[in-house]
Amino acid sequence: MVQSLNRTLDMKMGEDSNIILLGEDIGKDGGVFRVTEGLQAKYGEDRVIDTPLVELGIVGMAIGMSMNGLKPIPEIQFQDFIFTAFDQIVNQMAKMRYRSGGTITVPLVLRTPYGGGIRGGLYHSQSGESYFVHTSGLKVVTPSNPYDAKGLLSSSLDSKDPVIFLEPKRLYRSGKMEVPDEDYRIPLGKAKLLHEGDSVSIITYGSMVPAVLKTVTDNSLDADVLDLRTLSPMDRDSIIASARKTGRVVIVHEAPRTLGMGAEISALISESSIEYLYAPILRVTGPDVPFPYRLEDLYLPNSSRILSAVNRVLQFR
Amino acid sequence: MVQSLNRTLDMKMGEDSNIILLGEDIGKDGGVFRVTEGLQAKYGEDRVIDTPLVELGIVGMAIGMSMNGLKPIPEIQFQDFIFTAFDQIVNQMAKMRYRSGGTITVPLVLRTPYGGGIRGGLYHSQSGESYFVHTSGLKVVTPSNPYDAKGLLSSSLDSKDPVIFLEPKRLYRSGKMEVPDEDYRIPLGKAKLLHEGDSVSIITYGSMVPAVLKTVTDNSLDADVLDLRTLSPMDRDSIIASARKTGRVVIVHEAPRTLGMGAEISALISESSIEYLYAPILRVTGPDVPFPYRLEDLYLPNSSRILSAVNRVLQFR
Amino acid sequence: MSEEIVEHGDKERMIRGFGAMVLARTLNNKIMTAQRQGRVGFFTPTSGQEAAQIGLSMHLRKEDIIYQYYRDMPMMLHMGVPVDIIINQIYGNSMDIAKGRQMPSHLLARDYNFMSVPSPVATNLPLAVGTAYANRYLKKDGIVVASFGDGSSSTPDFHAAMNLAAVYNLPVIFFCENNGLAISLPTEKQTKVEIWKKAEAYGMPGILVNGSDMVDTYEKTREMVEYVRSGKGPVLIEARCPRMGPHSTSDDPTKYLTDIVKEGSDRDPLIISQKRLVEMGVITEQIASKIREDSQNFITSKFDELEKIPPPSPETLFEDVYEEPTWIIDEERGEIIGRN
Amino acid sequence: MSEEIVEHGDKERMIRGFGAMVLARTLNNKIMTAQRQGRVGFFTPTSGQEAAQIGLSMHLRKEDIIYQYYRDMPMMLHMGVPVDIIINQIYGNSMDIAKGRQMPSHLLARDYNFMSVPSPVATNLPLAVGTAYANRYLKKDGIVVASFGDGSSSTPDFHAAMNLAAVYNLPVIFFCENNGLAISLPTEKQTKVEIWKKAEAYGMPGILVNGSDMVDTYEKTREMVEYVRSGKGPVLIEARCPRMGPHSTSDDPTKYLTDIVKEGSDRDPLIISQKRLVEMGVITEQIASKIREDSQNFITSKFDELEKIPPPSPETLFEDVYEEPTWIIDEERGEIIGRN
Ligand SMILES: Cc1ncc(C[n+]2csc(CCOP(=O)(O)OP(=O)(O)O)c2C)c(N)n1
Ligand SMILES: Cc1ncc(C[n+]2csc(CCOP(=O)(O)OP(=O)(O)O)c2C)c(N)n1
Ligand SMILES: [Mg+2]
Ligand SMILES: [Mg+2]
Repeated sequence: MVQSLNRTLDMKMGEDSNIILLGEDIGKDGGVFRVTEGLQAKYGEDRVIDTPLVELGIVGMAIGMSMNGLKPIPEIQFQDFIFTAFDQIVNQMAKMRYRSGGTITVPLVLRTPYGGGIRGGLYHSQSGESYFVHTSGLKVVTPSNPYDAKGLLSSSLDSKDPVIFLEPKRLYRSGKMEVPDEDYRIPLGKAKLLHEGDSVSIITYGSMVPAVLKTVTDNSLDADVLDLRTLSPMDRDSIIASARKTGRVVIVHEAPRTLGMGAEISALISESSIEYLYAPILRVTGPDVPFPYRLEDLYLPNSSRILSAVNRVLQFR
Repeated sequence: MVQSLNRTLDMKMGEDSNIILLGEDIGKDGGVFRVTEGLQAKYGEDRVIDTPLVELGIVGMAIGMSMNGLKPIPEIQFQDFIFTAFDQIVNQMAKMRYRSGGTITVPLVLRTPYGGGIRGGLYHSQSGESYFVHTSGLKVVTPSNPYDAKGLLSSSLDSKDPVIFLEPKRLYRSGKMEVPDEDYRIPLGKAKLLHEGDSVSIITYGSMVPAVLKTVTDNSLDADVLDLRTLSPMDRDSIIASARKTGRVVIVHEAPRTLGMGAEISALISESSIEYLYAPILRVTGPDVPFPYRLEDLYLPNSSRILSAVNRVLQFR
Repeated sequence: MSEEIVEHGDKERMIRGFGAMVLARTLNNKIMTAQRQGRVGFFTPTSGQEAAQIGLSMHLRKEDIIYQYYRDMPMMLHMGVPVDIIINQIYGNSMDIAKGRQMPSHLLARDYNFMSVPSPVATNLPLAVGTAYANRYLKKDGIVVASFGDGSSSTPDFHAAMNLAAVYNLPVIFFCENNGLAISLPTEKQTKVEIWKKAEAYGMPGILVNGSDMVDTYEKTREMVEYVRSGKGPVLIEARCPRMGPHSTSDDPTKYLTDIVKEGSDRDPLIISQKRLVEMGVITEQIASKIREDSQNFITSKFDELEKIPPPSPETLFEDVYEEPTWIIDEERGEIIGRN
Repeated sequence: MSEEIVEHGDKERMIRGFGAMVLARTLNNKIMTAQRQGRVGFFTPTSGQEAAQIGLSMHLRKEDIIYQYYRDMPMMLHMGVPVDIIINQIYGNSMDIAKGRQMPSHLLARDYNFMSVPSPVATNLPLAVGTAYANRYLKKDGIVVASFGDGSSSTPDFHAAMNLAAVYNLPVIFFCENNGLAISLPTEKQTKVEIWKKAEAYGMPGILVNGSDMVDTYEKTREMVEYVRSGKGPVLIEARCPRMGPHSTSDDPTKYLTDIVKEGSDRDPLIISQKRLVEMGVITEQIASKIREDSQNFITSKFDELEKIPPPSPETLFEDVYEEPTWIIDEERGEIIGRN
C-alpha cells in the first residue's frame, strides 16, 4: 500500500501544482513509513514541507492553505499524536463551511497511519476513527488494499470537504497487488462487497479486512463480507441490504468496542431493519483497554474470535 | 444545580485540604456560571487557582498534581474548549494507570459545562460525551438535577480514577429542589428509574431528562424513563432489564446521532436482548450538524420529536 | 512626525480612520443597548480598542487577508465592510452571511478578506500562517494580519503560529490587542513577560504601541507593516488598549475590576485620538461633532431597519455541513422539519 | 574551577557519574545489538546524551521528582534505578513494572521518583508543573526535573508548561537535551532561536551548557539547581549533546545525516568526559578501563539472564484500566481469554 500511496501522491502532485504536502519527516526522510519517499527531491521543499514538531500547527496551516487556494495534504506521523491537534480538527476544519455559511471551504486530505500490528504499544497503535466519525463536517476514509488506496485517495482529493484519510499501517507492506497506472476513482461513501453469501453479513474495514476474508475462506463461510471503505458517511444502503438479506450480522474492527464503529452500524441496522434479524448483532473488536505492547496479538481480533461470533449468530434461535 | 455544586465543592474543600480547584476565571470572578463563587475568598488563591488561558495546561497540571498527592478539580470553562486539551485527556489522564502498571494513578474530577440552551452557538453548546465515553480509562458522569449533582460529585471525588464530570448548563438555573445538607453518595455506574411503565423504555440523561419526563407526564405514557447518570461505565443491568421488560426502546440525547451514546445503548441492547424486542430501537438526538445559534430550538430534541418516536415504536408491528 | 504625516497626504486617511472609530463606537453602544433590551443575544463590546485596530488597518490594503478576532468590528468597518453585513450577523437573521449560526461578535466578510471568527481563542493564528504560505506560494500580493487578545498569548496556537511563521519567514502580522484582561484575569497573571517581548523567542521583531492613540499606533506600526510587506518575515505588534466595558454582555466586571476607563474620559481612545487630530489640524471639534451626529443617525436607522429581517429558514440548519448533504443529514432533516 | 570541585569532596561523585555513563553506554549498545538480533522490539538509543544527563543529575537528590523522556536511561541508572528494572521493561516481560504495555524506552520507576514516559513528546511537561505545585503546597522537599528534546520545544505542551511554571514560580528544571535533530529535522529548521534563549519569553533564567562534557555540565548547572532548590522559580537548561546513532531502531539516518559522532571518537562524550577526569586526577586510564570491563560483564550476564523471564500473563491485558475492571472489560476478557 505504501507504494500505491506514494505513486498516487506523485501522480496528483504532477497534475496539480496546488497540492502541497506537509508534516514531520516527510521530506528528506521520506516519511517514517516511506509514503512520501522521493517527493521532496522531485517537487522541492516548498511543496513537500518538513515541519517542526507541532501537529496543531501542521493541521492549522493546512486549513489556512486550503482556505486560500491550495490543496494541502497534511500528514500526522501516527494517528495517536493527532489529539494534540484535535481542536483544530473538530472546531476549525469540521465547522468552517458551516460557520461561514458556505463562503469558506476547507478542501484538504489529512493522511495518517492508524492501528496496530507493528508492536507499537499504547501510542503507535490506536484506532481512533470514532473520534472523527462522530464529528460532522469531516469525511473519513480508510482503504484495505493498494488498489483501493489509490482510488480512494484520488476521490478524497476531488472532495470539496475535508477528508481524514486513515491508513492501516499493518497493511502498508502486505497484500501486494496490481495497481493500474492510469487514473481511476473509488467513490466515497460506497462500500465493497468482497465476498458473497446468504447466511451472515460480516461488516468490516481497514486493517481487519484480510483477517475477515481469511476466516471466511478458511472456513468456507456462506457470508457477505462488506468492506466499508468510507466510514463517514457510511454506505447505508449496502449495510442494510446485506443485513436484510442474511438477517445475521457480525461487525469486526480493531478499535475498542464502546462507541466504536460497530455501535453505529448496529444501531443503524436495528433502527431500520430489526424485523429482518434472526440473531443478535455481534461485535468483534479490540477491548476497551489501552493498546498493549507485548500482548498485542491478544488485543487484535483474530480468526478464532471472528469465527466464534459468526457461529454464535448462525446458531442463534 | 449551580448552588448544589457550589455547596458540595465548599463542603468537600472544607473536609479535605488536598482538594484544589483550577481553571479560567474560577477565582475572583467565581466562574462564568458562578459554580465556584466565593470559594477563592474562603480557601485562598492557592486552592482556587485562576489560571492563564491554556486548557492543556490546566488539565496537564491537574494530572501532575493528582500524581503527587493532591485531589484536583480542574474546570474547563465550556466543554467546547476541551479539545485543546484533548491529548492530555486521551493520552495521559486515561492511560496513566495502565501504562504505569498501576503504580501511578490520576484521581481527579474534571468539571465542565456542556450542551445547549443558552444561545451559545457552535462553540458554547456542544455535547461531546461520546469523545470521552469512547476513551477507556475515564469515567464519565452527568447529573440531571441538583440532588444528583451533589451525590454524583461526591462519589466522583471518592473515585481513584479520573472522572469527566459533565454539567448540563441548561439545567444550571432550573429545577429547584431540596438538597440535603448532609453528606451522601450516588454510586457511579447506576442509572435511576425516574418513571415506571410497561410499554416503552425511554433512556436518557443530563439535559434531556426534564423534557423526557414532561413528555411522559403530559401524554400519560406508560413508560420507563431511565436517567443514566453515569455514561461510562453505563448501567448495563438497568438498561437491559427495562428493554427486556418493555421490548420497545427510545433513546434521547442532545448530542449528534452518529456515534452518540444512543449508538452504544442500541448496540448493547441488540447484542444482548434482541429476542425481547418488538420494535426498532429509535434515537431522538441532535442532528449531525454543528450547533446553531439562531435555530437552537430546532436543533434540540423536543417533546414532539420524542413523542413521535415513542408512537412509532408503540405502533410498530 | 505627525505634521510630516499630514504633509504626506495622510489627512484624508486620518479623517476616514477617525470616522470609522466613531462609527464603530456608535454601533457598539447601539448593540449594547439593544442587548439589554433583549433585541440582541450576546455581544463582546469593542469599545476601547478602536484606535489600536484602526491605527494599524490604516496601513492595510484590500488584498491583505485578515484573521480578526471577536472584538475587531471597528477594523472591519474601517476596511469598508458594510454596516448591513455586520448588523445582520449581530441579529443572526436570514441575510446573515453565516446564516445565523454564530453567536454575535463572531463576524466574517469573506468578500472583504475578513475571515471567520471561531470562539476558541487564538485558534485562527495557525490558519493565518497557512494562508500566508499560500499567498507567497501562489505569488499573490497581500500580507496576512492575525489579531488576538493578551490572554491568547498563553495558548498552544499562539506558540505554534509564531514559531511556524518565523521558521518559514512568512508575511504575517501578529497583532495583540492587549486590553489588560482575559475576562477576569489581569495580564500580569497571564504571563510574567510583556507580550511584545515574546517575539524574540521566535526570531521576529516585536514592538509595543499605545493602542489608545490612533495616530501613535499608525505611526509606530508603519515600519512593521513595511517590513512584512517587503517579504522580510513576520512581526509581533502589541497594542495597549484597556477594555472599557464588561468582557461580554454575560459578564459582570465589578467582581474583579475597579478601574474601568470611562466613555468620554480622557483615557477614552476616541477622546485621545480626537485631541491629537485637532492638535494636528486634521479635524476640528465641529467636524468631530458632525461625524458623531451622522453616525448616530445612520446606525439607529440601519439597526432598526434590519431588525425586521426574519430569522433563517429551518432548512438552513441542515446546509453547509458538507458540499452535499449526506443521507444522514437528509434523514435527520426529514425527521425534524419534514422532507421537502 | 574543576580543581575546586575535587577539593570540595566531589571526587566520589565524579567517579560514580562516570561509572553510570559507562554503564549506560554499555547497556545501550547491548540493547541495540539485541534489537538487531530480534531479541528486543524497539529502542531509542541514548548514546551521546550520557554526559548531559548525568552532569545534571549529579546535583539531584532522592526526593527530587523526574519527568524524564525516552532517552534518559543514563540518568535513571545514575540515580540508582536497578538495571533489572530497566532491562525488564526493555523486554516487556512479566517482571516489567509496566506489565509489558509500553514500547521499550518508555521507562518508569516510581519508587525512584522517575515518572512514566508517554510517546507524545513533551506532554509530560505540564504534569511536571502540577507535581511541583503539589510539592510546594504540601511542603514536601524536592524539586522537579522535566527533560525533553530540542524538537519538543515546538510543542504546545512546552509553551504551556514554561508559562505556568513561571507564573506560579514553581521549582521546575526544564532540561532540554538538544541532540541537534528531531528524527530528521535539524534544530535550525525547528526554530530560529536558540532554545535556552526562549526562557526569557517566559520570565525565567536560561543557560546553555556543553552536554558532551560531564564536568562542564555539572559545573554550569550547579547554580541553576540551587536557584530552583531555593524557591526562586523555574529555569531552562539547554545541553548540546549531538545524537550518536539513529533516532530509533526503526530509523535509517543515512538519508538525512552525514556527520554522525562516532563512538570512541574525540566527540564522544564518554571520551571527552574521561579525558577531563583524567586531567583532573579524578580517575586514571586504568580505572576507566576497569569500569568499562566490569560494566560489560555485568550487563551481558544480566541481559541474558532476564531474557528468560516469560511475557506477562494474558489477564494483565485487562488490568489497571480502572481500579476495578468495569463490566465491559470483564465481558471482553471473557470473550478473549475465557472467564476465570
Ligand atoms: C480556548 C478557549 N478557552 C477559553 C475560552 C473562554 N474565553 C472567551 S474570551 C476569554 C478571554 C480572552 O482574553 P483575551 O485573549 O485577552 O481577549 P479579550 O477578550 O480580552 O479581548 C476566555 C477565557 C475561549 N473562548 N477559548
Ligand atoms: C506529539 C508527537 N508528535 C510526533 C511524534 C513522533 N516523534 C517521535 S520522536 C520525534 C522527534 C523528537 O525530537 P526531539 O524532541 O528533539 O527528541 P530526540 O528524539 O531528538 O531526543 C518525533 C517527531 C511524537 N512522539 N509525539
Ligand atoms: Mg484581553
Ligand atoms: Mg532532538
